[in-house]
Amino acid sequence: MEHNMELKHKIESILFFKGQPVSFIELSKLLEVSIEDVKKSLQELSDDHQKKGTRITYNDHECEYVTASETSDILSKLIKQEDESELSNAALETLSIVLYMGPITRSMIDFVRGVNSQFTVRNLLVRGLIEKDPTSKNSSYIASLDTIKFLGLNRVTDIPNYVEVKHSISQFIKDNSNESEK
Amino acid sequence: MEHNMELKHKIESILFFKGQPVSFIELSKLLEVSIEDVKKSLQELSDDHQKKGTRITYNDHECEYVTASETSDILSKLIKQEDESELSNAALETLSIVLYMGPITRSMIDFVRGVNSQFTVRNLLVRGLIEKDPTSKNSSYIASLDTIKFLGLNRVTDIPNYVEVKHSISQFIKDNSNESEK
Amino acid sequence: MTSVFAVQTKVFEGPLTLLLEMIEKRKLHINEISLAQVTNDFLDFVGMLEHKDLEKLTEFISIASTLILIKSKSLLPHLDLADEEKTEVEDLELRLKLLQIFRGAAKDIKEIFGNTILYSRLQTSKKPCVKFLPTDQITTIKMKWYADQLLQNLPKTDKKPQKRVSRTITLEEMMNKVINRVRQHMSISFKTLSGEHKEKKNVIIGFLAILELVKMGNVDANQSERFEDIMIESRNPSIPSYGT
Repeated sequence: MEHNMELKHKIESILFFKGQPVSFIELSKLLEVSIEDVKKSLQELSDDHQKKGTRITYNDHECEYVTASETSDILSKLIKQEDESELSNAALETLSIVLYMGPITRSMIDFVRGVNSQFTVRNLLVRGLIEKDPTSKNSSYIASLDTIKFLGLNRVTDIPNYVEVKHSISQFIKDNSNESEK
Repeated sequence: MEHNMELKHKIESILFFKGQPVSFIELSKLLEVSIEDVKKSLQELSDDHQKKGTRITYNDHECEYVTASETSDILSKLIKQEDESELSNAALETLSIVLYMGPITRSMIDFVRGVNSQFTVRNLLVRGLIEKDPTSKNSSYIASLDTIKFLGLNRVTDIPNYVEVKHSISQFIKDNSNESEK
Repeated sequence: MTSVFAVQTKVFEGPLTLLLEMIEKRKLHINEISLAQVTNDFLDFVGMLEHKDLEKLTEFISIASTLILIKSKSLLPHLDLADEEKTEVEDLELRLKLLQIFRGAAKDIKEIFGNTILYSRLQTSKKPCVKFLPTDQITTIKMKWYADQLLQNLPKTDKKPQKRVSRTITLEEMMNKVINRVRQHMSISFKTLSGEHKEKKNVIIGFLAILELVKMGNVDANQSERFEDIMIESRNPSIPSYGT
């Protein structure tokens, strides 16, 4: 299947996926083609995107997939709305779990909530309400200092019923970890 | 400037920017157009992307900008994906019931399978393969966009034998409509 | 009997799956005839089920009782099923056919699942965490409320199965009852035995239990003429026979 795809579309896919600048060298290694071929394909790709909502930009050594400048108005509107929007129940529930259970991994949050929390966690991260715990090896989340201050607490353990809630949820995790294997 | 952009390209830009599923309602509000217009543009956009390195995938209520299935080999090299455990037969069976019959309630799933599906359903929810249908009042489940992405399809109707299976099921559902009220 | 052991080694999701596999193993279509054919195998399996998991057992017994209806009808052509019983039989066929379709669909899905994934963007345009954007929804009271809600809604796994086990008598219980009655009276008429039950289903279970016992050589059943009462006698050598 892969072989039917033109080189430029493979590059398009990689740039889209990475979402950050990628060097010509990296592309050439990954796709096992010459840097010249990469450059040629990028030129074509960039032309293809002339009137689209997204663009391919590049300089002399790297390239990136970005939104078209013509759409910046609508995107600023989107950002403003997102920043000012109320938090969903899912977001508040997840924040509560991170407060009581943090540091806690994404998969444990999912397990306790019984639904996938990928986007909810991402949203909380973007808003600075939670953050990656710098001390845990497997990426775990904790409430940000700003959140704890905002709640008027000195430390997270001062939240009402901290010990009881933490205990009950931990117990649930312990009792059910076999079920999750099914 | 923005006004020169076609609606579909604005949608393209927003979907790119978000990098996660976006509901038709959100797009319609943000762009101040009808949901019908959103759907029409998405259809066009999806067709435009037929031979590209990226695709537009969607179900009945949301859409996402993703990479093309033909490039999955290259991209899988780029991520050290946690080897997600394979789906059990029970999970596959339940997922296919939700795919073809969704929105469907838990009790109807139980009825079709002849067993209590509480944990299987919860597992599928945790993995993000099914989700609560945002439009139904009694909590019903539908297949998520993630399922469609894992199947490498643009939309659910691209499943092999989809039409035949859907047809045979609809014959039974008609006779069985009383049961679903239970 | 080997077929039963073959299926027993597998973990069965439920009675429908078991029944469907029994039918598929014999390469039969789903209909009353095939269901009557696999009834004995199914009952054998249910007989071996542990009583620990009451919920599971109930699921099996409710299907078993429908099968017994079907089997009885195939043995007693004169038996008229009530409307409700007819629906029960039709429902079972329907559910089996639906499940068969979905098991096929699940295989199709398994073939392609995860082979060529459509990936989301690894990184969105929005970089996390340069700003702090709280709302006034974030209060300690609210956070505790959400935690309490969560705890309340966690699925309970350790709950003891309620006393909602089907009131239908299990086959095994019925067999024991027949054996005991035969032991006591040495010879008992089917009418006497079934007269204790009002529900037709229980009469049928009784009847099938007798057939089972006859098959196993524990009792003799005699019917002098069609539609006459059936006489049941113990054949167990351990029971002293004062017989005629």
